[in-house]
Amino acid sequence: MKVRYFAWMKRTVGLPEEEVMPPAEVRTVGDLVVWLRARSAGHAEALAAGAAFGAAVDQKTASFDAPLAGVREVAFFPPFTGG
Amino acid sequence: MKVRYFAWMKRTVGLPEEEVMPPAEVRTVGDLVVWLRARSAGHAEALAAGAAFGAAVDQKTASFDAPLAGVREVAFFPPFTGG
Amino acid sequence: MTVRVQQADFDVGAELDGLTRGNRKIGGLAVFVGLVREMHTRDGLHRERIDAMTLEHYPGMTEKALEEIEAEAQRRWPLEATLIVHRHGRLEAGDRIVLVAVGSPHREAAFEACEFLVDWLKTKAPFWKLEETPSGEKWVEAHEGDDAAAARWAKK
Amino acid sequence: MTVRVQQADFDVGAELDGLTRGNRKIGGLAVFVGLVREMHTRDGLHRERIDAMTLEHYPGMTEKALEEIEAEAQRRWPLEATLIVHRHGRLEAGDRIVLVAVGSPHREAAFEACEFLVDWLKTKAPFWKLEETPSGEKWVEAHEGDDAAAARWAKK
Repeated sequence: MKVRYFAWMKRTVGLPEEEVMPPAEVRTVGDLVVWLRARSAGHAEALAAGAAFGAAVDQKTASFDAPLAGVREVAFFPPFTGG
Repeated sequence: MKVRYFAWMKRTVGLPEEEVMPPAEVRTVGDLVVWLRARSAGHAEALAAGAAFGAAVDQKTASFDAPLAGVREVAFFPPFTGG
Repeated sequence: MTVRVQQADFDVGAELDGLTRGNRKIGGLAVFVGLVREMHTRDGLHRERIDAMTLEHYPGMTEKALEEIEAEAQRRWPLEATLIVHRHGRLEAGDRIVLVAVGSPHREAAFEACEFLVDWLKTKAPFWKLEETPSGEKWVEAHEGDDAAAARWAKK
Repeated sequence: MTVRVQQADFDVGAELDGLTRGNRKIGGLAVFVGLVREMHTRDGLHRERIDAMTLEHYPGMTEKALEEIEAEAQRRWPLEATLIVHRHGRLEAGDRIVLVAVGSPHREAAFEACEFLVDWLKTKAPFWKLEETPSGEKWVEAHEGDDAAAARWAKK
């Protein structure tokens, strides 16, 4: 599964994207957030419990209880500020 | 004093504009309407009591009680339908 | 801060470039382009296509009316740039009639002022439409919807 | 019915001509052009000028989001033509950012749909602004006014 980071989260994590293989018990976007935090200090900071960020599953905005079964791409990003 | 007519009023009167010298007792735009009616059948029809038309005095919209003293140009026209 | 009444067509891109060039305070430009649309009238059982129209105006008064409307918009909203270009004469379906453009630091002000100007143009500027149909010419009558659209700005 | 996300600038006049050409049902074209305006931030006692910014976006998701927003506008209003062109990458004060154009038989629908699209773009499209100031770069934080502007359309 591909995980992508945008804006300040990309800089804090230190990568724009990565391929990950979370274990079977990581079933939702929220589970994935918790699991990713353990990968590095940058991950832990960017994906911290108090941080304001959203997620997309296969390029559509999703909530943290969205299931990961069959998903190819998950993205994390701060609130949109564009346009 | 120049009197101008627009849109269907121009066709009904039969002229786009004319120079007139109304007598001193013609003091307001409303007085002028009544006085102009006598000039021709076309004037009488275009400026009839029941017709929906407005006026401008020196190129600014004016009501029928607007005074004519010192005025150079009076125009009569149907409601605006442009743009 | 420009008002023009002309018979010739206008170039929207060039007009907008000229309006914003050198002004770095404009964050949003709201623009309206009015076009002659193909219309049909129903006269009894007959449905007729309107192929073209002629816009008559009152030279002198028109420019004054547009400048007043523009100045009123400037008083009501914080605007950096305004432009009104209005055509007169004979126009066919698909032709441009009017361009209204408003630049402001903030998009809300730009949109509101642009709509205000367009609504007022329809009711307060001395233009009259003569429509051409296959069976002859016909002066357009005043449209109540336009008066209502203009009236909502009076409440503010 | 067109959505484009690109780094290059766009030609407003050419885009609008392409949008309306051959369609004689369009009576009004409402257009919004978003520009980078010169801004200042206040950080404690320091007032800093923002000279440029970089718009980051999420390729793939952005196009989907814009197409969804455009389809929603088409459902809500009787539209003949819609166009969204959005730039990404580094932009300087005075540069164009976004073009939204909506053509409809009626001007009210064109204005409403155009404003709807712009409000939604600001909050629902995956763009992030990185501002450049003399003392460094800074990610822009979400703006409550934009959320409020988008929220008013949800009530309909």
